Amino acid sequence: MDSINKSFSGVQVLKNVNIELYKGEVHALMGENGAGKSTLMKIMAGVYQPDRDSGKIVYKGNEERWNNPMEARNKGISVIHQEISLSPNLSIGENILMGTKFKKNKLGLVKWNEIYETADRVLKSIGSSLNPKANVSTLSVAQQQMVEIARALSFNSEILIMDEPTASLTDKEIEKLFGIIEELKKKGVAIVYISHRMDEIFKISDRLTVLRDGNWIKSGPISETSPDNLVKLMVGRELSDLFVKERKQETIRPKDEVPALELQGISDKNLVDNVSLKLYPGEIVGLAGLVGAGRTELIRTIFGLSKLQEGRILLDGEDVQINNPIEAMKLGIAHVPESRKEQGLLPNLSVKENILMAQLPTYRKYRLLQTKRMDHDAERYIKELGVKTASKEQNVMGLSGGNQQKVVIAKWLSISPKVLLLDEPTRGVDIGAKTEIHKIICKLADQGLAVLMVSSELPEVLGVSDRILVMHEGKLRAELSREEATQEKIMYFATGEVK
Amino acid sequence: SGGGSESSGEPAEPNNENTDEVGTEGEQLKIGLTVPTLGNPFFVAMSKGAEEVASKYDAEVITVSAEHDLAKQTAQIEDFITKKVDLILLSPFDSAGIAGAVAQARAAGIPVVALDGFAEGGINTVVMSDNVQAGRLAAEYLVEQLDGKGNIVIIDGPPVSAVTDRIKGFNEVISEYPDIKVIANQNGEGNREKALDVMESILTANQQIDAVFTINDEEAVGVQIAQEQAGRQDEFFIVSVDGAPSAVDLLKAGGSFAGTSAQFPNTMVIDGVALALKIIEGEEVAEEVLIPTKFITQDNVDSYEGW
Amino acid sequence: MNINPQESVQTRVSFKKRSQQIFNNLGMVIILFLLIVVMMIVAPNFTDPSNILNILRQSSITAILAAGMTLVILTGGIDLSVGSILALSGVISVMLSNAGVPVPIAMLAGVGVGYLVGAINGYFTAKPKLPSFIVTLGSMTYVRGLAFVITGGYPVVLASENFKFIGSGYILGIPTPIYVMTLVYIVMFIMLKYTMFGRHIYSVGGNEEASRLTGIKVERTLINVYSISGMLAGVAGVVMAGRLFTGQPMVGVGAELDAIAAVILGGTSFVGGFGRIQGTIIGVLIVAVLTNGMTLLNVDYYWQQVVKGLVIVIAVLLDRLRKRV
Amino acid sequence: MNINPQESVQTRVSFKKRSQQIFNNLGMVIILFLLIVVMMIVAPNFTDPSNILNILRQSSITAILAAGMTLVILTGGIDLSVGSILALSGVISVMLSNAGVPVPIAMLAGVGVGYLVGAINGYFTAKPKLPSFIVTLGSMTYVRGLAFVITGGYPVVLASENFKFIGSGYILGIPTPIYVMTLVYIVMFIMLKYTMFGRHIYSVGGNEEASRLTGIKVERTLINVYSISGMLAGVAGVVMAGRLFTGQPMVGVGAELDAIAAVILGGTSFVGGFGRIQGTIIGVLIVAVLTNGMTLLNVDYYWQQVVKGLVIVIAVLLDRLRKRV
Ligand SMILES: Nc1ncnc2c1ncn2[C@@H]1O[C@H](COP(=O)(O)OP(=O)(O)OP(=O)(O)O)[C@@H](O)[C@H]1O
Ligand SMILES: Nc1ncnc2c1ncn2[C@@H]1O[C@H](COP(=O)(O)OP(=O)(O)OP(=O)(O)O)[C@@H](O)[C@H]1O
Ligand SMILES: [Mg+2]
Ligand SMILES: [Mg+2]
Repeated sequence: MDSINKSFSGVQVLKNVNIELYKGEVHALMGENGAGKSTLMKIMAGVYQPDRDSGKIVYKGNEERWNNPMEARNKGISVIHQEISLSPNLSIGENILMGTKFKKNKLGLVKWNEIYETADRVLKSIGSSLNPKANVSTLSVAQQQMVEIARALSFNSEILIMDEPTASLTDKEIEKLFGIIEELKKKGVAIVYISHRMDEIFKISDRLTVLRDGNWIKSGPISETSPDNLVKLMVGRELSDLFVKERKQETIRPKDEVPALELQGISDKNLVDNVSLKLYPGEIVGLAGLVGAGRTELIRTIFGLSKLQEGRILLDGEDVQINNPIEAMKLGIAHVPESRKEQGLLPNLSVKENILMAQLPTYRKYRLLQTKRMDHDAERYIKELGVKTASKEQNVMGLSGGNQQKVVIAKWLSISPKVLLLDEPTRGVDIGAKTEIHKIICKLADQGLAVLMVSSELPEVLGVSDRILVMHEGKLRAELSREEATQEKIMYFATGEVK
Repeated sequence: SGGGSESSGEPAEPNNENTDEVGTEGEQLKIGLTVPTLGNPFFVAMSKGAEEVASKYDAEVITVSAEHDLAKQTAQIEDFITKKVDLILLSPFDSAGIAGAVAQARAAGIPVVALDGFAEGGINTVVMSDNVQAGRLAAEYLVEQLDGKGNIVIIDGPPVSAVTDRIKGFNEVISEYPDIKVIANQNGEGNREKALDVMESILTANQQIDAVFTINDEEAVGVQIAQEQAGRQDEFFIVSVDGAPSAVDLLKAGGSFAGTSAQFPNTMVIDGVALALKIIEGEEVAEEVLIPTKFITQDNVDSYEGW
Repeated sequence: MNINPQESVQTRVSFKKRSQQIFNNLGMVIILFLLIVVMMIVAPNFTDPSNILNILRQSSITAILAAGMTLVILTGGIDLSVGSILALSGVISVMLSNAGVPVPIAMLAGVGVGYLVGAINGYFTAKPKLPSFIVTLGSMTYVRGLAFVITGGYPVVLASENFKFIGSGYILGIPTPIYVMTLVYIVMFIMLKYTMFGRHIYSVGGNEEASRLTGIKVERTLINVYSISGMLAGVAGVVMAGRLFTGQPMVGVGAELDAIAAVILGGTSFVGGFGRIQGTIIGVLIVAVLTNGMTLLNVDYYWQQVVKGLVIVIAVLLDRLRKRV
Repeated sequence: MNINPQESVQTRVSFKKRSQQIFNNLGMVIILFLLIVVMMIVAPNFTDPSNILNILRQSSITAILAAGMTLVILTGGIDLSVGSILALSGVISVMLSNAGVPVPIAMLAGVGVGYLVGAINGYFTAKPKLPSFIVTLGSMTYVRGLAFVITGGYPVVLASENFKFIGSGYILGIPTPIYVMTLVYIVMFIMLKYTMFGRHIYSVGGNEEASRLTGIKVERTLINVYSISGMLAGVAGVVMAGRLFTGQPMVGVGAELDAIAAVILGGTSFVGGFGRIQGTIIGVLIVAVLTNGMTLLNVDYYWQQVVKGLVIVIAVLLDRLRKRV
């Protein structure tokens, strides 16, 4: 692809971007949130057309143009899109084959058996045991991601685009995915790989292209660069403090210190099974585990979203009953949920209102809202957390992922919590914003906040936590101190290979 | 959908003071009555008439409303057939449209008497107001009051035969007077609400109006409200058709509402049943019984019984 | 070793909302069944074969409209224009037939008019992405206006006896409209379940963006769906004309609401993507049995309205509660 | 130094669909303006002060209903019952007033009935999460049934002159309903913009799940919204009774569609969460000016329907196209 331009409603998001793909390579496409990676890939896949008179796509030596995803696919280009793009009401099998011509019988009617058989074969080949007849709406995000991957692999493509395929996968599945990528490479498939996880990039890719602000910055072999260098290219400046936790370690606590949050043998009706833990003020505890280990479920139970079946929750040493988020908030618990888009953001409202929505009652005077005070406070939070926004009145959906996440965090800080529950706080967030969020978390802990952080990204867990807990199938399997924790150890406990 | 509109007539010069305990011996007489809408006092009055019949003959009367829906009325007749009623009284919402259902009922051996409007499909007889005459009466009064010249407004209604007949009769008379000019012709959908809105606009567009004809009394009331609010109550008078309770009140109050061609819904039912009983007993009856309307003015309203 | 240990667990938060909108059919079948049992006990002559046929014939118009409406609601839209299309199609086919056009062609023309209006609805919904509610509210208004304009407001009496057959005839003792209705439902069932187009409807309704990405022609699917809804409204209009021996400009007012109620009672969700055509016919029958039974019981007409309104809410409520347990 | 260079770009792909559903008001203001200019030129006496007051007075009922409808649609729901509530409230307040209850109390009772029906709608929509369409379709039916039951089908003639004032009176030469309408819009504007409840409506409409997690009482918000819609329908019913001098069980049929059309013309989106009350009044006025102008021009009633239907679609279309550029 050569000097591609693309604008949306007058705003140019790609400016003369070039990318070259060779057979059998894994090509990493790098850039911050909003750099234009997905847009470029959507052009390659026929979802969008480049702006008129701009650039050209040369495929196998010929200049080509495709007008819709179908045409691109027929030419051998398949995509795993960043946003999960499944139809929730259809079966897994149908989703995998959707968009292809279904096999038909003599009457022109769809042959369901063949669909399910084909889908089953594809699923098996990527090591998934999902039932192709099951409905997609019954799947977890991770499982849906696997279905997306299966769909992309369901026909023999020559170019495979993977737009953040691992955002909601944990290491175990990622390993499997990398295995598949290796096999495809051998078959000569060209793969475009987009991810915000540095370690993955250096593990699997051969070459890379960096975009910044819609501009092409650099292409070249991965071997000629280093993580620090790459970040610099992406961000356009030196970013010295990657993943470095500048906090003093406080592993030894006074015997009589009261935990901010204590769980005593709590279970819920689904998954969480007899979990006990203590969380002290000023401490960041990481909670690791595989997809579906029950971490989200545990956090939801604490926040009153999932019913407590057994056990006790203590805050500052006192027994509390939490039946819903409102009660949890009153007790000083904040919760940054797993899915920013579906559970965190109030899409049509401004940044200001997103930040202050949980705290509106305190801004009331004679039943009306005091807009001056709201403006003032919103600006304070925007500044404190370094939210990059045109103004506090900007619609929150116009922000990049990382800044959206900061807004969600700000919303919870506005209630001045004692305990902060974070569920995947940096999923899909680029490296620069991720670092800033980590800094914010650490700063808050320094100010005495107790933080419980779920993350599927091990470097993050290792980099930020004071202590690390590992869950497997609803049970707490291990507690590791910052010093003793390694990726291997965590995976060992997380996979349940322990008695 | 328009509200009231359809209507009908006056005592079929009651020939039926009588009816010695007719009905089917032994078993109670079952009568099905379907009307276009029970949202119109006219049909409510008709259903009241049916109740009178019920007590008179010790009959059971089932009253249903078609809500201005032909399909619904057809279904209702089918249900009557299933219920094995002895007689169907049908105030048709649409004379042609109901034919299929009427034919079915006749095939099942049930006499069908149409009320307030003709119906195809082989009804035994129809008892209705003479709507053409009603329109004519109103027109004649209007012409007389205007001395054969002036600007008039017509407020039309839903396109059902009762309404179109009134307009027809009205136009028949008016067309003979070239000096009477129809300066606006709008649709009030047969109800007060819409007639009021429409009249407000007509008042704005026309500086000199001498008289207004509306197809029913509800519309007339709407027109009068608009007129009074515009402060033009002395400018023109209103005539309509129906003889509804609201019209009686207005006539008694003595404003710009000048007169209405009154119909007689409950008599219509009573006559209809009487005719049907004759049919059941094998007597011949007239194909059509037209009940003339009576023009009620402020002068003679006190002698009018009302619905 | 299973890399997807959570396979057995069922729902995710994000889909909770969605699945709460699903009603499966079983609950409504039970409600219909109970209603029938009650009516058999209390309503005189309810079980007469002729009454059963009546109920079915009376349902046929709403059922045909509701079949098309099911497709539209499956895509997450709504079609308010069906009642007006019914009127216009009836009027046009009757006028053509009266003008000497052969009956089948006159009927096809009526159906074609419905198809055309539907296609226009679909075009505006799919291409400039106007909300279907407003597009079909607009066509509901202008289509009925047209029906009035071309008839001058008067009903047009149907002359042809052959034409009447479609609405009032019998084949083997069973009224023709019942055959039409049955045919429509069989075709729709097969189409939804066994054709690409049918599956695309579910896909588009479930996730429009995703469908586009997988190469489904979303616009074309939508246009076809609205066209079919319009076409079926045309079919209903022709049957209605044959049943009523007339082309009526004011027939079918409010029919769209009956059809929508049937679809929703039948378990199709407004969210789009969830529902089955079998459910719709159950929904149609619930309302039809209730209305027929109450008339047989001579329930006061006004109270019938009250009961009907309450039954709609209670039926949906019971179905929801049943699913909670 | 900017680490998020794309900040200036406004929308994200995933919200394309959503934002396409937003209509801002400006486009409709222009359309209203054009319409007024055309009418000034062609329609006799259009600019008479008395005609302007007429248009406003005629709009007031729809406008009051549409204000409540705006809130409901902002939460992503719909309220079909407002026309029936209008009838029931009118009937009840007139009957009470005729029975000797002091006028203000009779009026309050009418409004209260509306509030109650609205609260029931809200309860079923919020708690067992039934689709608002079906809940309010049900109440649309049973509420009108009740209005018929309590009046026996007869309109109830209003006796009290004081009562008539609310619908037919003048204050400083301006009809009372215009004051009522203005008051409703001012209150709604302030409520939506400057109260917590108002902001919660937007929040719940935009993302129910996220709102719940933010500690917003979603159920209570929804119940309040439907209650307000019902209450305003009650206000409209009382004004209508005062305007028509009668409590009519059959008044307001189809009024819900007029109100919905106005809301959507005014730019509030069915998706929920987008829209403004100012837009709604523009939507109401577009339809009112059009109808008034055509009546002044003595356009045939049936053609008025055709034109009105087309204008609705075209207005929304133009607005959409304008935004494309
Ligand atoms: N359909 C669209 N309409 C308007 N703007 C768009 C559209 N799609 C993308 N954009 C804008 O284009 C820019 C590039 O977006 P893109 O999704 O390609 O970024 P990305 O590099 O994939 O980011 P991320 O890492 O967050 O996935 C962003 O500023 C985005 O807001
Ligand atoms: N609200 C819910 N209703 C029903 N099932 C749920 C709900 N939330 C989570 N689950 C299920 O519980 C299981 C545990 O999921 P949970 O989200 O707690 O795991 P996790 O360790 O956080 O993994 P993930 O990375 O997927 O978030 C999952 O299989 C999920 O399907
Ligand atoms: Mg992207
Ligand atoms: Mg999780």
